Amino acid sequence: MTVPAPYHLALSAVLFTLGMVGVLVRRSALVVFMSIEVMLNAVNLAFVTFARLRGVVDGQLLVFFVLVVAAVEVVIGLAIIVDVFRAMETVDVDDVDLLRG
Amino acid sequence: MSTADLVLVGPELVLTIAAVVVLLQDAWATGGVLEPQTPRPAAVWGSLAAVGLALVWDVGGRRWGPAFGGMYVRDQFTMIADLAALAAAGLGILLSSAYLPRVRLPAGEYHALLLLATVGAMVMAASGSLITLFLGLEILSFSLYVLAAIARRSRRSLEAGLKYLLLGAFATAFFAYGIALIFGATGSIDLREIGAARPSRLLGAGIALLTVGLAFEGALVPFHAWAPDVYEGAPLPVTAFMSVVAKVGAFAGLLRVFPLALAHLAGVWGPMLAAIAVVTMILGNLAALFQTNLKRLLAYSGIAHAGYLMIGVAAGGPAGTWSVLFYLLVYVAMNLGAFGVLLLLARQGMEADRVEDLAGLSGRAPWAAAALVLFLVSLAGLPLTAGFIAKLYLFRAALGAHQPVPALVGVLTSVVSVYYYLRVASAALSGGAPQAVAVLRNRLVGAALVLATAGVLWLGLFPAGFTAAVQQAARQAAAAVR
Amino acid sequence: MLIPVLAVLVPTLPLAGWALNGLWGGRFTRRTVAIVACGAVAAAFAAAALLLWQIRLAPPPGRAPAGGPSWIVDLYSWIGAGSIQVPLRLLVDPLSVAMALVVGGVGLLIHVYSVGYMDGDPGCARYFAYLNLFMASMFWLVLAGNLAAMFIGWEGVGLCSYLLIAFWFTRPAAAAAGVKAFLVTRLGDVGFLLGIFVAFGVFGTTDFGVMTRDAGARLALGGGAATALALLLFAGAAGKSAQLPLYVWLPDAMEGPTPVSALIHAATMVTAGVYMIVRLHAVFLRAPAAMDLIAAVGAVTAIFAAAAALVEPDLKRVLAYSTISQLGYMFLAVGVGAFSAGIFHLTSHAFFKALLFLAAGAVMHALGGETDMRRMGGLARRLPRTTAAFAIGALALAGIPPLSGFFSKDLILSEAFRAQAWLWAVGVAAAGLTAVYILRAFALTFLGADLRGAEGTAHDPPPSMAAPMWILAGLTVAGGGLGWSFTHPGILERFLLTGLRAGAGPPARAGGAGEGTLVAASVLVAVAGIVVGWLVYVRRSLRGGVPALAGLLSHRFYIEEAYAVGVIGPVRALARVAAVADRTVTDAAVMGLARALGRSGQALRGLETGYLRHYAAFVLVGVLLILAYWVSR
Amino acid sequence: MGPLTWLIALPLLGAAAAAAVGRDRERALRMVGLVTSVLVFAIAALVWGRFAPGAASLQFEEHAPWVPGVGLVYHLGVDGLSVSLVALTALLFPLALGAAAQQLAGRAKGFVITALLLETGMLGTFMAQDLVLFYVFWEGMLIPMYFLIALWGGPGRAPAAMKFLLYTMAGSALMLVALVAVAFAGERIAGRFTFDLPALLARPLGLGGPYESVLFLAFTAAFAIKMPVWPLHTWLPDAYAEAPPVVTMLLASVMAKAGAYGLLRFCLPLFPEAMRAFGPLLSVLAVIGILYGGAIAWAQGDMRRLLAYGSMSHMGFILLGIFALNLPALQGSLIQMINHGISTGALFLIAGMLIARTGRADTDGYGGAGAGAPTLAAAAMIVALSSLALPGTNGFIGEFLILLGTFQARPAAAVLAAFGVVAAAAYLLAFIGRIFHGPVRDGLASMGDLRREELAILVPLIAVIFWVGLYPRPLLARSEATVRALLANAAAAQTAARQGPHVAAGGGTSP
Repeated sequence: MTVPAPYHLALSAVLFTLGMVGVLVRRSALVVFMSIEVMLNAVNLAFVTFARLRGVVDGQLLVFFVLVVAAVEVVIGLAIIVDVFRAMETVDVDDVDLLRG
Repeated sequence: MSTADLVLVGPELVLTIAAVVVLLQDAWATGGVLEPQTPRPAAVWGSLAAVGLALVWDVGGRRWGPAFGGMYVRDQFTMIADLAALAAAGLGILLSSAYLPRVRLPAGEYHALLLLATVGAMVMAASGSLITLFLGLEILSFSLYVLAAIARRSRRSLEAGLKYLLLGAFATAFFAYGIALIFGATGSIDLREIGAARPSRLLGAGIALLTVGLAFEGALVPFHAWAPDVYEGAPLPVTAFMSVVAKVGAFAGLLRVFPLALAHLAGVWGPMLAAIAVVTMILGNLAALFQTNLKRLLAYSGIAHAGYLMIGVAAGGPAGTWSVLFYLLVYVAMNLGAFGVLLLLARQGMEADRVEDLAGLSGRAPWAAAALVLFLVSLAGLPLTAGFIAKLYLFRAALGAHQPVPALVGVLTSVVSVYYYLRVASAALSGGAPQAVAVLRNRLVGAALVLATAGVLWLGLFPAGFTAAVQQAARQAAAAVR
Repeated sequence: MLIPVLAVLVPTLPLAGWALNGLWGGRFTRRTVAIVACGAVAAAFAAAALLLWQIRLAPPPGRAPAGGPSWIVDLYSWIGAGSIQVPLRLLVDPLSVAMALVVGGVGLLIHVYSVGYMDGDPGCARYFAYLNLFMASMFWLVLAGNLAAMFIGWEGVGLCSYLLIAFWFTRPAAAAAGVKAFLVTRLGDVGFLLGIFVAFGVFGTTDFGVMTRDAGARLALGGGAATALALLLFAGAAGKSAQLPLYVWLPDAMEGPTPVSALIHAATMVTAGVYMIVRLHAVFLRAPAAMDLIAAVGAVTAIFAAAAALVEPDLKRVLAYSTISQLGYMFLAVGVGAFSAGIFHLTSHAFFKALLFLAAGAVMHALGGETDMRRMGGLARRLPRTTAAFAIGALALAGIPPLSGFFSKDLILSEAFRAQAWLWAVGVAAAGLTAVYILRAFALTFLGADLRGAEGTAHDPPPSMAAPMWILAGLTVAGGGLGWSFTHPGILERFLLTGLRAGAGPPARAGGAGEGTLVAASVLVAVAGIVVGWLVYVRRSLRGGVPALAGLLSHRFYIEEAYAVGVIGPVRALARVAAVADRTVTDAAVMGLARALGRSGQALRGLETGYLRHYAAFVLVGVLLILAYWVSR
Repeated sequence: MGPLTWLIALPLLGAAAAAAVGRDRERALRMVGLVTSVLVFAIAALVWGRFAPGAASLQFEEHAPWVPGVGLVYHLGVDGLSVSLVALTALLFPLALGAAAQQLAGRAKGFVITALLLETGMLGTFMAQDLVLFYVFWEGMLIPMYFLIALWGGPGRAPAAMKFLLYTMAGSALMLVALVAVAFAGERIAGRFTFDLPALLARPLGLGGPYESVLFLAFTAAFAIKMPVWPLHTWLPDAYAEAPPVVTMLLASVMAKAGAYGLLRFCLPLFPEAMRAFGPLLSVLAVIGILYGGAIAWAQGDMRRLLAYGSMSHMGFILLGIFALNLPALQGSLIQMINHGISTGALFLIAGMLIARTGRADTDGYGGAGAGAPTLAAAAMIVALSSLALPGTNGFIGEFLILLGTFQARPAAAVLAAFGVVAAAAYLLAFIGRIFHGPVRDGLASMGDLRREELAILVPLIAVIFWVGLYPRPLLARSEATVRALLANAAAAQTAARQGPHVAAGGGTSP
């Protein structure tokens, strides 16, 4: 049984929105980071769905790019977060507010 | 992939290879010490050589055409944008040569990332499809994330890196979603095909989200909030380089998308981008008025300049396109020049980034002070400098596109900007020099300043040649997508 | 042809004297300064005399402005802009030559007098430089061939008046009086300037010849243009000649050295207004209403100033009010169309008033600068010759025959009677007052007890000062001959020619009998005045009077106070208010805008909280806005 | 390279030469400044002397493409409007540099360089015939001026300099947009996008209506602030009072003229209709400025502020003359620009000499200075007389023609403005009186009279005062043909605009 495309898209939108909300409400840098990953995966879902809808493979191809990008992001992101933790002994984004104005 | 394709992406290729080589050589030479105290001439000269080679390849090569099935486009537009990006890289390398060993930043990583960021901006400028744009954007921003946080022992630097990373990634997600929606609406990610597609609501939504990612990188309001914090927190040479290279990439991308690919929708995006330009100019200039930290001041100034650049994008058409291209190179020269003078100063071994640190500079280093004044005057858009000509082109484009409002706001906010630029300039020209601040002598930094000065003066007094080049580039690029 | 050369020499010789003494006077000896200054004026006077000889001799080339013979000397084109052309042009005709002679003659005498008077003053060179500059300006004024060129001299004499009143500039009163004189006359000069503009509008030029020739054609009799032109020019004349209500500067002008008062503020400059009206009589005759006003102003000024002189305690200021009063007579004369009578009185007044001033100067010289008559008295014994000179001048002023003042004043009164009886009545009353106040001055100064007692070493002035006085006394005595006649035009009038009456019709002379009655009446009044004065001030047998009137008089009808309250006060207050408002309103509006921008900048900085989540929220807001925009299109 | 390019280039070369001289060699630096400016004056005098008076068109033209792609032209030229202003500017700079050598001790290097840059800007402003080139010089002179005030000024220099800069720039900012709009209008008419003024004027722009008014106001705002016109003048007292007197002299003598010049050079030919329509309004502002400035000057206690407001009052006459739009008034305004430059400049120089002697600028601190310094007092007197328009001095020629022309066009305005002449006498004699007259203050008796080098600065100005006052023909003749042509073209354009259909004014309106 195939789920109709609009449902996939709706799911993608919901996932994206969830990630978005996560970025806004969570305090831990790690969780914020994960929320962004959720958003990127929502993008992937959208790509795949549209590729199916359009019958073009480009969409699936794009997913790989996004995946790679997400992976790189994780690598860099975690490294920075670790450094931040080492320097400030916290990963709470609300505590990282030396710079302002 | 053919040899022809490789020849066309040659400049990017050179830089990428150089980045890897520099990284490895440095690691090998230092034995992995992350905080070296000695200069690393190999990294510096290697990177410079790579930039030079890329420049020669780019400008001297004069090979145009699409590569990789149209995903990559090398044309005169690319060449001009590359010129700006490479200028940013070259000046950035020269300017940082004194700073890096002084505050013990890892030279290999620094130079490798700097070269990669340049590649990112160049790829964005050369994108024939949204995926190339996406890739370029990510290459650019990842490098910058790391560069911002490269001073690992500085909490400010780390904070800058973290904020930049999280917000950047957040914006990237929108950008990617935008690509997905456009793909959904048109079935293609090729910019030419998107341009030919029938407008739809879905396409509109996709374009809207696409705008977000680019506007974030360009620090346009309301996606600008990262910029002041990151600029302030990042090490000074990084800030300097970042402030220009991100703009080159972002605005090259914006030009590729809006005036070039989506020319027929100008009636829709024109007013929107104009509105962004207006609020960006206003916010950037007003918030900069009372800044006492020079990096932060220049950050807001950078936001303001993003607003000016956006005037050209919003105006669209060849005139808008070429005036933005012109402005980008000018901006590279004058902004890096201003930062370069700051890099000559050190307060107790640290960055001298307060306005009062500049006091009495004219007495200690008259040429540097004069150069600083020139750059600030140019940033303020006052005549006899390139900044004026560049702004004139932008305002002319706006009026030509029947958009008087951005032009008016542009000139009026330029007047506001004079306040903070010349406040800094008079600080440098008067008063007694503070004891704690030392003025460094460095040949490479000096060379960078001379180059930037020459650029600002040359483009201000004799802009005809470069103007013709950017006009030609804009016409060619516009014709190619039509 | 000598006339152009002479005409140019007349003003340029004193100008050269000014340049010499002004630039190098500091290095000259006192003697050289005096020789240069007096020599320049003497030469100019000689040139003017030669000019007289020449124009009697030479055949007239034209009959331009005054209907009489005239010579035009064009120097060069001064101001030119399209149709507006102002040549620097001299006009030599009997009127200008007569004036030049009066100016040069009295000027020369006073220069000579000054040598003695200013002996010992460290600013001697400056004094003579100013005096020569004045002579040059005054000569230029009377010789100028058009209104605009005349304005150079007109303002030039005003400048010199300012400079000489404020000659002792470290004295605050002198400095203030100089400024006052300049400003008040300049107020009148605004009228003069506007008059020039109207003249350009009407005639396309201000050339006297053209204006006189075309007045009938271009100006409707009693028309608006004619009246405006006449009134505007009269405003200038009233300022320069100290007529109501612009007289206020002249009494204060007595702060200057006394020879200056004699030359500028009695004999020459203050009569420039009269001269100008006579010069342009053809224009004024086209505006009967303005003429009536001029005559009325003259008459009222004559009696008003005479009354003011009655209670003035300062000798020089008495003479100043007297001058104002006598100038009033001259305006009365020109106002009723008796132009040559005006010039006649101008001339005789120049003689006797200069004489009075020089005599007063001799008194001051003797008393170390004292001018307050309440501290004088009995000087007749110690300064017998000065007393005699003053007495001659006083009698002339009072209008006692056969002195010159009698003839000229009488001519004016008889002309006034013919025009309007009330003008005559006022004039006669003023003549009576004149006799009273000048007797009062004479009595307080020269008669009575010697208030200075034994301290006085006062003596008559040295010859260099005495000689000019005697020459002037002689002129005062003989000057009546210039215009004396019952039935014929006098010498002066014949010289000036009937052209002065061009447009007014032939001179209508009254019959001998009526004329005789009038003369008798005015002589009677003068004698009565002297008698009353004698009784009041010498015999002190008449006392009392009206205190309220005395108060009113001693405050000159509160005109100065009215100026202070009505003009100077408000202007000063307005200027202060404007100065404050410029900062607190006009500037504050601009600075307020700047501050508002600054505040909004600070507010925008407040958005940059440092919290990542806020930044993300901005991004989200931006996303929603842009999405909403695109989706709604 | 023609003489006009040399006029621009020489100060730049001089500045470069000064930059190469060591900072502590003050004498050498001053010599560089003086020699350069004297050479510039020699060239300017040559241009002035060889200028053919009868011709209306530009002379000594230099024409070269600058940025062909956007219609920018390097086009220099002088005509009747500008030739005398160029000479005036070139005359004042050697005097200013000479006075600066006596009044500003130390930091000569920066001063000489900045002043020479300023000279380039000022001379260029009067010679540029391309809208953008004009704007380049117009704004270009602001920056050196800003630094001259901000670095060499009095205690309140920083805010005063910034206020001056921002105020004047705010005005010119709108002009920048407007001049681009004008170029677009020209493109619609002629089919070619250019900023070259003569090319734009080759045929009527056909603006008309509200669009012309808007553009006119944008240009006029810039010029009015620079002059300054009431009520846009409030930068002036601060800037004039805080700047060193030598710089104030340049501000008042040259920079203020640039505003008036701009009205004649650009507004009159480009927007003749609006010039006429806004004439009454601007004449009212001019009259207010004359009387208001005069009144405030009278009430000032600081001599520089007194002269500043007085200068503003005098600029009101020039504005009045410009908007009378007839030959005598325009000629008067042009010659008055020169006169005002000479007289006000000399007044500020004298103020500077006084301040250099006593260190005080409030007039109450003076009194009786004429006793100790008779030559200075005499010089001040002559200059003041020229400023209060005494006939025989230069000031009279200008104000006479202005008032005469205005009287023909707007009698009421002329009558009111004529009282400004009295106001001028009031505050100038107050200035003279408070400083040179009255009881001699302590210390002022030994103040010291004019030195030889100070005399050398004042004598040329005084010579000009009398020369122009007595024989203004050379000046008037040089401008008459140009002014005549300007008025004729404006009238022709106006009739054309009235008769022909209005060309749609598109550029500058939102889609």
